[in-house]
Amino acid sequence: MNVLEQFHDWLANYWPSWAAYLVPALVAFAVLSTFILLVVLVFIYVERRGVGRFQVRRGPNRAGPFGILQPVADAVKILTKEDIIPSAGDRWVHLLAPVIAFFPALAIFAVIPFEGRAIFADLNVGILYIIAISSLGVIGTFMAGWGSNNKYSLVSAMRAVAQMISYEVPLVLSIAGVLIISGSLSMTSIVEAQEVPFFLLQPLGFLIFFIAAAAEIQRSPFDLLEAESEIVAGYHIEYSGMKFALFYLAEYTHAFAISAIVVTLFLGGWHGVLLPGALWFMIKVFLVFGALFWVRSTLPRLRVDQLMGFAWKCLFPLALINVFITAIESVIWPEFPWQLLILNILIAALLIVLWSGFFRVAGERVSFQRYGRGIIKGLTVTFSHLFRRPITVQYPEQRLTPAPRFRGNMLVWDQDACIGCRACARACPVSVIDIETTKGDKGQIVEKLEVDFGRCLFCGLCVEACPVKAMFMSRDYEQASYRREQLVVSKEQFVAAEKRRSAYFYPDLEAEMPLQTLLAPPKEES
Amino acid sequence: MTEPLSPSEIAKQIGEHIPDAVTDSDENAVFVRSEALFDVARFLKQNLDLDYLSAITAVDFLEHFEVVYQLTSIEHNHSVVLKTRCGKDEKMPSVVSLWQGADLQERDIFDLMGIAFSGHPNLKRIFLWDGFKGHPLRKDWSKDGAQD
Amino acid sequence: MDNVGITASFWVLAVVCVASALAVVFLRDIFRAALFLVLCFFTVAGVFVILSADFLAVAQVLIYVGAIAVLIIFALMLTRGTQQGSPSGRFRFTAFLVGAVFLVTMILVVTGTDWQAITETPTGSTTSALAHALFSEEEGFILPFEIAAALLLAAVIGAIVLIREK
Amino acid sequence: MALKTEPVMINFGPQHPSTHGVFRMRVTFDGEVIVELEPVFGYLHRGIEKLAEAKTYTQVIPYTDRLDYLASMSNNFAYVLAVEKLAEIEVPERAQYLRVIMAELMRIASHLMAVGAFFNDLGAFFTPFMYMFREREKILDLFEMVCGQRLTYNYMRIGGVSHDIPERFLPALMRFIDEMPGFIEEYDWLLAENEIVLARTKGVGVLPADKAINASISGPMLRASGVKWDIRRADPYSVYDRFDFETPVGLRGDTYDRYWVRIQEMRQSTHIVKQAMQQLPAGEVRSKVPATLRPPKGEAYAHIESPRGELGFYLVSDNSPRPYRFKVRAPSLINLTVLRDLCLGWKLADAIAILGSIDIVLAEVDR
Repeated sequence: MNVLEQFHDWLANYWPSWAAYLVPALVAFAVLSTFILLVVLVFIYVERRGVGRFQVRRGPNRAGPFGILQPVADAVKILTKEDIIPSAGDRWVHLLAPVIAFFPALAIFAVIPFEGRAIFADLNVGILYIIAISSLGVIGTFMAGWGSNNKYSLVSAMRAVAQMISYEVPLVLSIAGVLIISGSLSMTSIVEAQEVPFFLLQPLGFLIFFIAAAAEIQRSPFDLLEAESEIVAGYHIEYSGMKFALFYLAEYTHAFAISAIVVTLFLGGWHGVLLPGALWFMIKVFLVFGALFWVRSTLPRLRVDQLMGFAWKCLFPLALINVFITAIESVIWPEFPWQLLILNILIAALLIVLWSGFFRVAGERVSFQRYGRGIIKGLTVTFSHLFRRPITVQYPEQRLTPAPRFRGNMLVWDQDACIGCRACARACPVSVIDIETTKGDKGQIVEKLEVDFGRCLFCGLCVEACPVKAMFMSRDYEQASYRREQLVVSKEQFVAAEKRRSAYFYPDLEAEMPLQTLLAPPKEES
Repeated sequence: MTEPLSPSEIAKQIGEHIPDAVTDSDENAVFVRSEALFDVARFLKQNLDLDYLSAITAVDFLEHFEVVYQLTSIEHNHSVVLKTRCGKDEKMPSVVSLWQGADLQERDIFDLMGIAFSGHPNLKRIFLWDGFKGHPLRKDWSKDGAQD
Repeated sequence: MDNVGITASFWVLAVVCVASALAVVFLRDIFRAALFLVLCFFTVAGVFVILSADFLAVAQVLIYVGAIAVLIIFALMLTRGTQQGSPSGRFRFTAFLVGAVFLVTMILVVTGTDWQAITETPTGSTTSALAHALFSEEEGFILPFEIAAALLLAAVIGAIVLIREK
Repeated sequence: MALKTEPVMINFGPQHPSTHGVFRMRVTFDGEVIVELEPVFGYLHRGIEKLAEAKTYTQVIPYTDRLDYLASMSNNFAYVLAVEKLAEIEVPERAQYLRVIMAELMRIASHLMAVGAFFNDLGAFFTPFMYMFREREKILDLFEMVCGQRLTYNYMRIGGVSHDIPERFLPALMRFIDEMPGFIEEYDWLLAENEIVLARTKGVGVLPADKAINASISGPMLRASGVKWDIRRADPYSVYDRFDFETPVGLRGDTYDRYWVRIQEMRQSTHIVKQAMQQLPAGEVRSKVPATLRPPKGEAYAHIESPRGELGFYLVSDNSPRPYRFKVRAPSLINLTVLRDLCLGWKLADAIAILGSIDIVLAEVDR
């Protein structure tokens, strides 16, 4: 009896029965979807920060403390974007696609038990329901790919279908083992059956499920649908604004859903010591999600034929064998004692070794004979970067000192030293120095000096050409203007400007200048 | 060190096989007639193992073009520079069938210098667009009227 | 659940189902037609839910929507001129004839059968009942099931062998 | 049984995340298999060869920065070598060594960029790219210290280099050279044995040695095909004959070998820089060259091993202060000769990987 049913029973005392059904359902739906969207926002934030750390960056840290408002800022940005509908596309298909992609992801949560009684609907066919619903999302992807009238999105849609159909098979088969042990399709009873988390009793099933699930939600290395380097953004290439936001949300809602399913099926759901069950559940969900983006930030993408080959030639037979072994075990030891986990882990290891030994992904060229050792090596490298200091510079709060010789954004002109010889103008390769002189008492007097810094190359040849040390590079590096004309600097501005000379071509000036910030300073200094 | 083969020596060798091909030779290069270029190039490739075409350059000398072929042998590490003169409206034989590496270089020259290569499989403008008038690397080209 | 809710849902589902089925037949744009087919399958699943046949409903979605409809759409993507539909009307008469014969047969069957309507509402899960009906040792269909399973497995393995890289 | 399918033409670029600039490939697919590919150039054509004819010999140096902007130092180097050959100018020893140090650092920086971008093309989520950018940043710091810029260095001058190095340069360089092999090791851990990388790159886009030579391929791409041809060894310029280094060659000439050769070349470059630092003599860095250089009538071709291949400059002088003809032998462009042949029959994703492994810089391709 879950919370929802209690609410209904209580309401039924006062209200007509249809209302007593409808109202709690609506309330629960509202609460659940709000919660899910909040978690999804947190997911987006966590992933961006996490991937940032894997890549020695800081990740978003500007909006709000530690950047936690970044998803909100993103949302605001996305929602104010222009809504574009491709004129040659199929308008209605195009418009409906994001909705159809998003709702199945949301609907999965109806049967996810966050805690013993916190479940929207404890269906008897819970896991089947999940499989059925999650296969609907592909129709949205598909409609998007088709309705956008774009070749990239069409390629993506084709890939989507192929991928979904292929990975659904090992996905379902890998669950079968769990179902044999727990003897139920209901999510709550599956969790309750897990005195030992099933990933220990079903190590092979867990691995297959995890991989196939990553493929189902198009996570790297299976993100062929939106492969940026190949088909740019794939099926959602033509989407903007709210419609794009829905796809984006659908992606992360799916990720959340899949993490929750992994936790429910294999990691013991809400079971845990000390902390409340729901909290345990969420902790586990975040760990699974963390693993997903850890893999994402490490691995490159498979090719489409390798992807299909992997599903059909590797995951599928292994999943079949797993079902077979589990069935035999259930006949011999109907109670499934925990000691079985040793046997099962051994069997899993043996099968993986055997399979990678004679199974080849790319014909005879590459064999997976290393049992994924290279992938694990890669994962350790990215993991070790979690603990390194990010190298991002927090401009503008943190400013680097440029080198003393830095060729900055302006020239520094010394009017007193200048003899008006025009050597700088002659040396300039792009002729941006405009100088006019008249004859004075001692040499030439500069009447006009104009430099167009919009065209300047900052090559420093004018400084080198100056015979009297009247021209220097500047050390500033910020220059921006809304109008090109403002980048033309006149004689008066040169005279008035702050003289921040660079030591370029005059190394004797270097001594008094601050040291350049180096990412890797010489050993004696550090 | 890549050893530049003596142009006069090469000129003599070419002369023995393909008479009248060589017009001149100086300390750097062998000059050949443009009509005989292809035969000379094939001869050099086959007999001196000049299997690597480093670069093709065209220079506009106002009254004629000079096309320069830098040939190298990877096996023996020696090189020969072949020069040809061709008139303003003359066509050059393409060497793509000997060295595939000439493909884009000859298109480059065709586009910017306006020397046509007969026998090139895909001779069309490479950098500039199809309607562009003139060939900018020619000395008599001016940007007025270049836009269509 | 009370009858008002069920009846209302039934009528909504039924109307949508028939309408989408008609759309499948009459739409020229076969991609949209395929999408309406999905909708049609889906409403049928809804009807199963109303009848408390939860397993059947889920199976309907899983197999018809998740697999068959997706395969149909996939096939459509490989076809030319999807938006115009098939312009050829060579089989128009034959199609009409086959359709008419089928319709008449269906009507005869439906009206001619003596339907035994179940009066009481089924309670509890249908899953175990179904399992029992299928796999129980006395009156189940274990042998046919096993044969089907073996056949499918053989088909899969055969397919893999066929596409194996040399 | 062959299905009758309709080929689809897709334009990759000029704006596309993995065409490395404004390059365009007109690709015809049959399903996901490439049946025709036509490269389209020219979106970044600035006519530098023509522009240079109106500049003095010194003024051209900043323009060479803008050819292969990921290897500006190498461009400077090749150009000044050509001018020095033309005008017969002697270069002081110290400047020669500085040039070599800069060119080799540039090679490391450029290869880091090439490999990082290549893995992005393979679909890695920017991680290798970021790691390699980190090391590249250190090299750019060093360049900034020497010449005041991080991208367009304009460091080399006819007859030497513009500046001597500052005091802090050698210790900072020392630290970098000490650390770099460790980082390369880390890249290998991350990538070299990754099964997905192997599956995606091994045997893909094989370029046989004879074809590579015939198509004038140069640089790491040629060496990946198993041809031991490195201009630093075959035709040593500057002081390269004084260093001890190896020329890594690939076995099969596939995409993986091209990646592997670049990684090995980074190792060799650190060796060269180390030796150059030890041998670095004291003295002048710039010989006396007249302000307005008028080389004698004639022509000169100088080529170097740039990170992308044989970078050559062909200069013709008519004894005026400006080059009569300025021609760039652009390795990026010529390496693209075989792009079509490499990609045909492979899938869409492979074409992207092959293009990434060729490592082009559009500013040099289009000039």
